[in-house]
Amino acid sequence: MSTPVSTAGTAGAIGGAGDALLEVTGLTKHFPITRGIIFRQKVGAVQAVDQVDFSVAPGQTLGLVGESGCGKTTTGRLLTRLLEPTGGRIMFEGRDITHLSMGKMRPLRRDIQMIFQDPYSSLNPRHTVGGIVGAPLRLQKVKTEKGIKATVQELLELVGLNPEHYNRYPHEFSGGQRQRIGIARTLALRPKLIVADEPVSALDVSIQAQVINLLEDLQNELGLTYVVIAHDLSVVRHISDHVAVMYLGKIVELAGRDQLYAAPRHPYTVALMSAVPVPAPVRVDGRRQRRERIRLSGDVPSPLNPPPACRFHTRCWKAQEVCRTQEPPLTELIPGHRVACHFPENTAASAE
Amino acid sequence: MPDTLLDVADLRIHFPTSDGLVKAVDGISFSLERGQTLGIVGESGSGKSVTSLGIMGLHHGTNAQITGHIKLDGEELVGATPGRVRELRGSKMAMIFQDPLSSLHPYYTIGAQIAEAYLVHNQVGKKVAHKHAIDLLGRVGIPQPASRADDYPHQFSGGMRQRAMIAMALSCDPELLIADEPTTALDVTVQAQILDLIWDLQQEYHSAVIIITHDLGVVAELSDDILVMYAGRMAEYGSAEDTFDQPGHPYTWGLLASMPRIDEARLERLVPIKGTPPSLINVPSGCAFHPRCRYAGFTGGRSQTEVPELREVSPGHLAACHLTGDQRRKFRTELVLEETEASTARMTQGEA
Amino acid sequence: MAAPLDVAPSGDVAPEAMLSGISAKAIEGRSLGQIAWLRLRRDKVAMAGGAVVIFLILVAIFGPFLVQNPDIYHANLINPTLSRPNGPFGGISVAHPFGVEPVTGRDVLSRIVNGARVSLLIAFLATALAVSIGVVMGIIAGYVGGWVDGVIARSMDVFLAFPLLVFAIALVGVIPSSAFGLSGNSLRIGLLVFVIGFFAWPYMGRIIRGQTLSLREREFVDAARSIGARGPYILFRELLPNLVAPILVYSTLLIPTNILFEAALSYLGVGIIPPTPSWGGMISDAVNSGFYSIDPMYMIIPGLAIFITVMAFNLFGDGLRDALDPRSSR
Amino acid sequence: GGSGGSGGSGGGGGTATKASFNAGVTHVVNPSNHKGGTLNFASSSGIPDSADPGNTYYAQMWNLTRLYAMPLMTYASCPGPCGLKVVPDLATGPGVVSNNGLTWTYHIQPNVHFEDGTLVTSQDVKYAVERTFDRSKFPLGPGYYPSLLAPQNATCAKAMAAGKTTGCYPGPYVDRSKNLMGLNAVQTPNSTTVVFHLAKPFADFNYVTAIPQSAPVPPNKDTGANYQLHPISTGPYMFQSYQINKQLTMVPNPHWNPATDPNAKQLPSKIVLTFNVNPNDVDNRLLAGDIQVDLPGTGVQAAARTKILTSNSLKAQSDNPVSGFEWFMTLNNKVPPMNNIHCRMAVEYAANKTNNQTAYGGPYAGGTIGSTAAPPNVVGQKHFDLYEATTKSQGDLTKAKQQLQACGHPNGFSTGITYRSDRPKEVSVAQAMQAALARVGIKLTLHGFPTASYTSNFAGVPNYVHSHDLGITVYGWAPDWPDGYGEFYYIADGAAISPVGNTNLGELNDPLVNSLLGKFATENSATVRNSYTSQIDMQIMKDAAFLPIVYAKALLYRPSNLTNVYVQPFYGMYNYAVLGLK
Amino acid sequence: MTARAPAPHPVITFIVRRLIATVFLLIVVSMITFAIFFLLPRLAGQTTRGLASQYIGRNPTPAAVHAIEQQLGLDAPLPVQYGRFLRGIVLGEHFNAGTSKAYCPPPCFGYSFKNQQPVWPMMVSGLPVTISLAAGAAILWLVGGVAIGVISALRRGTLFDRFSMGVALAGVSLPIFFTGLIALELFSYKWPIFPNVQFVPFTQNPLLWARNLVLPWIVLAFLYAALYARLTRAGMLETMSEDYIRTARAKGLPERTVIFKHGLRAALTPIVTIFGMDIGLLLGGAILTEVTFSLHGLGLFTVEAIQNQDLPEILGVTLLAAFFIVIANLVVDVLYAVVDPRVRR
Ligand SMILES: Nc1ncnc2c1ncn2[C@@H]1O[C@H](COP(=O)(O)OP(=O)(O)OP(=O)(O)O)[C@@H](O)[C@H]1O
Ligand SMILES: Nc1ncnc2c1ncn2[C@@H]1O[C@H](COP(=O)(O)OP(=O)(O)OP(=O)(O)O)[C@@H](O)[C@H]1O
Ligand SMILES: [Mg+2]
Ligand SMILES: [Mg+2]
Repeated sequence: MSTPVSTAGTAGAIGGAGDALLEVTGLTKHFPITRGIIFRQKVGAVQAVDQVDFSVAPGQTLGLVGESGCGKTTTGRLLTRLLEPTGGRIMFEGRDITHLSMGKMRPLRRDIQMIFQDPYSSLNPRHTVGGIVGAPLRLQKVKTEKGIKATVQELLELVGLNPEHYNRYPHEFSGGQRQRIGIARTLALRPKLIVADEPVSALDVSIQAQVINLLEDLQNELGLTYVVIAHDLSVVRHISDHVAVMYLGKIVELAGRDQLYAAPRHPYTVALMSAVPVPAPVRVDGRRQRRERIRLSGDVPSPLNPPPACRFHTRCWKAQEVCRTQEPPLTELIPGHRVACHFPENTAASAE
Repeated sequence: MPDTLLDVADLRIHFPTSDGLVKAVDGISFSLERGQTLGIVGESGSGKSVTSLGIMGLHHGTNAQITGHIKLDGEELVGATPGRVRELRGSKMAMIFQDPLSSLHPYYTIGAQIAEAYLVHNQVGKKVAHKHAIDLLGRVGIPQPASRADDYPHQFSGGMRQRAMIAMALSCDPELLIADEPTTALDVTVQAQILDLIWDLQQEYHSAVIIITHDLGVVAELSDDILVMYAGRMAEYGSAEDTFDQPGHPYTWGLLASMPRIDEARLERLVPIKGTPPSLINVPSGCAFHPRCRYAGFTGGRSQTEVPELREVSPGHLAACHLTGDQRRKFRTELVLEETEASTARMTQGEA
Repeated sequence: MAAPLDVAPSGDVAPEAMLSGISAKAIEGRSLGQIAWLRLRRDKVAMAGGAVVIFLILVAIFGPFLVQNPDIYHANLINPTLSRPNGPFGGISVAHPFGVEPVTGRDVLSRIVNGARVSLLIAFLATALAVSIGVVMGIIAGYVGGWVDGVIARSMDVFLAFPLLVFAIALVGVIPSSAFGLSGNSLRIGLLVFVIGFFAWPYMGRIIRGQTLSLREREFVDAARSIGARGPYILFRELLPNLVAPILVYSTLLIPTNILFEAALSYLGVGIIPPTPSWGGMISDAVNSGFYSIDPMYMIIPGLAIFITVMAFNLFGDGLRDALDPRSSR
Repeated sequence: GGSGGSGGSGGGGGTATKASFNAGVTHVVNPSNHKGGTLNFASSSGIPDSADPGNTYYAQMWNLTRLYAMPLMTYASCPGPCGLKVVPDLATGPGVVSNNGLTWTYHIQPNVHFEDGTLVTSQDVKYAVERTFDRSKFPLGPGYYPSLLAPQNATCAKAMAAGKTTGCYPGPYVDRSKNLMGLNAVQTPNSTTVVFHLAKPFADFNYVTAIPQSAPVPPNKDTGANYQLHPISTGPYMFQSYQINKQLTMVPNPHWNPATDPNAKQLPSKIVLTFNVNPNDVDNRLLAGDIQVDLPGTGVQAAARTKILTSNSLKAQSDNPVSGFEWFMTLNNKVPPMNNIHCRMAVEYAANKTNNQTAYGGPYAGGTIGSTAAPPNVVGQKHFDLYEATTKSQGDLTKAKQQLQACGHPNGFSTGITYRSDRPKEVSVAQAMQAALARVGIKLTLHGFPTASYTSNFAGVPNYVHSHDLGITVYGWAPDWPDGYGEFYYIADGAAISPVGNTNLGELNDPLVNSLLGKFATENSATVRNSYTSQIDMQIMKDAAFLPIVYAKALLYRPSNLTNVYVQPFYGMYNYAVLGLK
Repeated sequence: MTARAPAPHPVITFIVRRLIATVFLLIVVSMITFAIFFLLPRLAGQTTRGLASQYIGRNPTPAAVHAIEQQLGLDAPLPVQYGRFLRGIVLGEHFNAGTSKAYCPPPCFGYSFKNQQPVWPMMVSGLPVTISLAAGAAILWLVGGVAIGVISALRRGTLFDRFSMGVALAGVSLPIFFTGLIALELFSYKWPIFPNVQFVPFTQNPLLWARNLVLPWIVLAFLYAALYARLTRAGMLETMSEDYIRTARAKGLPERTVIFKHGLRAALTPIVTIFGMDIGLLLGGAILTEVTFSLHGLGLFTVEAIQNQDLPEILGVTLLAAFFIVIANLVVDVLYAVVDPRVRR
């Protein structure tokens, strides 16, 4: 892959309006927490997503990784406007869709689609496969040349399902097949952008690869743009062109895939990568050995009151006073590699 | 074998149901020494949990039909009185479960639940048991164990709950510890913490550990030996190095090939195993894997008709496959080549 | 090989099908409803209950055409001084297989058959009313949430706080024999249906609200929204079909409750206007006239009718629940 | 049969007899003066209105109040026709009439004491009468005094003529002047004399003073609406405790003097009344001897009836008197097509009187099939049968059809029948009528109403009746006193028709009936008055305004340990004032 | 994430909030009740005159009707009447009893139209009966139902299970007045094992109290025990398949401990909720039972009130019942928060 990612500057400037299909600046979502005896008042907010910037060029895949609760799904749902952003801006094809009403958003839904994590809950068990995959066509009143049924059967074929399964119900399918049905539904409207929220994490290992390959093939065939959300760093590496690492509602590092995996800069990214178990036993003298890794202590803090300044400082082995007082901006250390850290790692490597 | 703690021979666990006999475990043999770790891997439904519950004697009261031998420290558990097995449970063998939230009783404090395990097997007072529980919580790395012991499970984070489960399992210094997917519900960083903890504790107590997972990375980190299960049967059994370096069963190959890996060069394309796992009621005839095996055609039809025996593919390394040694070497080499030189060429559906 | 777009062979088995133990061939092309029906069919007790229910419905619809006029007096079958039927067991005979009523000598069988019509009519209508209000309110509360949910949930609390029976007898008592453009039994039936249905809906509402709340979290709702579905589409096309199972189950369980309720109201003297028979009314007559202890059949026959009906509905409802709720099949 | 018509041996105390069926109708059973024991009453309801003698209108209560209240006059304590006579009670003799029938003077016994020992004076009697003027406090009792006594002043006189009460005496609680004694129509020249000044002559005034309302009330002990919880006794017993609708316990009144009250006895050492007992339970306890009297005196339920009538020994311990009630239906004179006499007569003929009787419980528990508007224990009643009620008791369909023809509805018509839905017998008779009239094509729709609002909101509201086409009304009546006026005024006089709470339910307004009733007030000759009674009765039946059902009878059971048991004919039940225990 | 409750006393805030909500709820309930009994009949054509004349004896004169109208305050506009009613409950009210003004202390539910006695004391005097009835039956059905439920769950599919579930279903399917009358007929009259079902205050004679109430208790409990047996059975079957039961077994706990300490403990929690609701709603059952057995409790009081169309009594008893229901729900919620540590709001 050669196209460099067009990362948005802090001010939201991008190379050119035509460059990015999707451009996100300062995207923020706070869920209010209310309490009260008679009248509920707001006592705080879950800062699920806080000041997130990124952009995705057409035909590219952006991977979004991070631990549970860091705001990945929320970001995805903001992008598809299933949630109303608290702040920031979402530009799609140069158009501001941040606060579009449901009605205005409706035609745009053809272009922005979402694949959901759980293949069991994302398909309505009471509808047939044909009904599910054809629903977008009916709802958007898309005129199809051959009629809805034929179109749907084509889609089924496209995702590798038997078109004769048109009248079957989701419960008759395995997890991988269901995920394919979900993908077929997503494709029905020929979207430009697909946000995939953990598309494979509910699947068995042996099935994961089938779905990943399918997504890749579809991208090549249909020129799709993906935002893929995952917590599995290896999957993200496999599928993405660019990767954004999130921690507690913020992007801490954003870079091209190879750059990031070769030389992660943010201590959190480093720790995250070293925590991934590798299917290759380490043996010394025939005795198994522990793999060397950076151990992070403790859990992710609550997004209800995240640590001030650098949100990672509570678990960071390099943390110093400045980390507790000053929030590190997401700066472009080297071209195409942005990090939000006062003391980034691997700086020597990048200097090569 | 000098210090064999657990010896399982030809274990079969069948469930008669109205739809037929579910052969959840169908002829499993392995042995485990003190201080050693056995990893059991396999897809969902391959019988991993049923095996572990069988060893723990937790099928008592269900309609499970258990045959074969389970010898713990020389004592036969199959057919032993429920009372005897109960005595051993918790004291000599203990178990950690996948989902720590649902595995902890929601209405009792963590401390009380740990103390309870200690109380039943030791003639001590409540106070002593409670102190012991606090000790254990400290040992598994819970900060401020004395106050956290009075918390309820829902007040713990996922990682802490799993630590509490481990503390509970360790309360009577068991000689055998079975961990059934101990980290599946956890984030990578927390998973790393827990794996470290299990490692450390094993060093400390010199106990035997069975770790069950479908994540090959996890077994690679911890195990001395690995048992690969498929459809209730053993597919492969050998030391960790052998299994990862020279896997002897096409199913293991498939698993390895279908995983995107972070420690190796990124593949352009993953190689999935086709199809879905089989039903345990209608296990495919012959080799249960044959419908999904790309090499089934090379066995002269035996794989459809004949259940493959476990054979040594190298000393101490067993695999249940009809392929000859030569075939196996040849196909394996081809596969590795295919993987590494994975073409970027478009794959079309016709190729299937 | 290594086909990414590998199609599972048609004989392939879905994992859930494995879990629920239904073989691949059996489920081919079957909806959840059909599967539930398969399960239900295996439940002999529930099927027996269902058969009785159907029989009762048939009796209620066609029975009155087959039996004699329930209002005809047979004074000749009554002992003039004691007013009780001649002969043992409430005057059971070939002509009157269930005997005759004391005082009037009316045929008990034909009154039971006609009573089935009234009792079932009220129970069904009241259930329909409760279910429709409950479903609409529950689904709206659960899906819309926010203050709408607050208002609906609070009003459910208010309704649940009413002592229903007290209320029903008092209310039926204060409404005259003709009001709101209705009179006689149509008014009375309307009133009973209204009172029972209108005050029972929150039970349904709560269940539906809870179910909707959990369904709302299911991703298919988001999926529908992400393809541009509007509120009504989601409510009625996405959520409602998934609520069919609880609605069906709780309706079948609400019907017997309502049958008993009607009986209780009749027992307390605010039921159907005579001479139209209803089961509760027949028991009430037996008790209030004091004849039940000298002519036990007078009370036992309608009592048994209620018992069998309620039991049948309950058995059928339980079976339906087991069949529709996959969790219970484990 | 067995109406208390004639043939009674007469005489004061009656004669003792062996226990046999109906022995208590004509004789005192188990006469005894044995003291002690607890006398248990039970009732399937509560006290129907009030225990306050000034606020009650029920026969059972008039009977019961004699245990703790002495009105000026009362009915003689004796079985048979003798019991229909009014005799002095607190008074020393019947009222003395003067001033052309406008002034009635009573002298009271000088040595009667309240339960607290204070002497009863004429002022206490006057006060009791004054209380009855406060209809908001005492709405349940009869309203004879306010309507019969001379108006308080000219304003009141004018107002009364217009059916209002402005300027009239408002009762002692509002008019607190003059030592609480503000009613000028009653005078107490001395402590033993009460003088009543009437607005018009009223020959039946002795009957009015026989209502418990004339029983003395000490003004300083009056607690208004709460007086019912403990009326100050002048009778042989006084209240010990009373929980409304639950239980009333009475104990002997130490200041009662048997010499001043020959109509009552003080035998049991305690009297307990339990209310709201399941009706069948009442009977079971009665038969088991756990209780001795069923307070309402309307007879046992079907189950016990069967037991009693099928066992000779039990039957010997029971009585089957006429209760004084008549159950009937009124046929409305105003609701078309029933305003046509032929239509009414068609109903008379078409009704199945046997089924109606069965609906009420048959010949024993229900009563004898009636053919006249007045029951036989009204003095002067004579038997006649205009509509073949007793001769063709199944109904005469041919004649009914002829009448329908005459009425202009040869194929029948439709109308409504009202009844009290909480009274099974009325529900039953309405259905019997529906079935019977259907035989000639008359379609009857059933309209049941709760007793509580029957006359106040429905059957007794002519407007309602007219607008809902309610042609037939099921009702029952017992006279306030046993003569034609007491029987007929409220149910048959055109003047008694009122817009709410109407009791002349058929809206009969026959000039002949009205004028005969008017003559009662001034006619002092008993024979003449008795002839009026039968004339009115005949005229009502000629008008086909009433469809008699039964002369009510009650099957009463008297446990063997009960002494001095006999049926007091005016109340139609055992005389509660004289009962004792073995 | 740890989900520790940030508020200091979540249970207390919760209770306060629920109490306030309860008061609101009761006001709304009283308003609706008032509207239904005072307004609805008027809409259906009843006049105040008609209403007033219900409370007069046989032959009301217009003057008497008017007097009653005034006395009962029926002539005032409905909102005024309602305000008076509310004020009476909170502050009490002075009533004209005749000779003097009677003070009806709060909670004053007004004076009975029928017998001019304050409603509240009459209701209170019925309480011991209804409470005795409810308490005895509740204990009976709770203990019996839960025990049968547990055994059935543990012996799932056995004869005992089938039989007891069959009986349970019968219990739910039989009208209470039917079973009550049959029980009375058989055990009180035919074979007088429990003769004289009659209320004797507990303080007076505990033995007689219990003996006399056995029959009503059993009849009332039969209806509910059935329900509870079924609920317990379902609950036990569900909890016994929970993961934490497996954990308990894995610890080597004796089966008894597993069943009772771990299984039943969790299975009982939802039963507590339903129990609370049922206790609150028991007036319904009490009406039928009390009518059947002639017990002078609130249930019979209610029926009397309705028969007499005594509006203050009806209003009072409706509100009292609503109060019980609401309070029972409140108690249940609080109990739930105490019993189940996960519930914190
Ligand atoms: N509707 C909501 N109301 C309140 N808080 C919410 C809501 N949705 C999400 N959150 C909170 O926002 C934070 C981010 O949630 P999100 O689902 O985006 O995380 P995630 O990265 O997708 O995690 P996971 O890997 O577990 O799916 C979490 O702390 C979550 O509890
Ligand atoms: N009590 C039982 N009755 C019938 N079948 C059972 C029973 N318990 C387990 N099975 C079946 O045995 C098979 C193996 O289940 P098991 O739980 O061992 O799988 P697993 O390998 O642990 O899978 P996972 O990775 O999903 O935990 C499954 O098909 C399951 O349905
Ligand atoms: Mg997520
Ligand atoms: Mg498992």
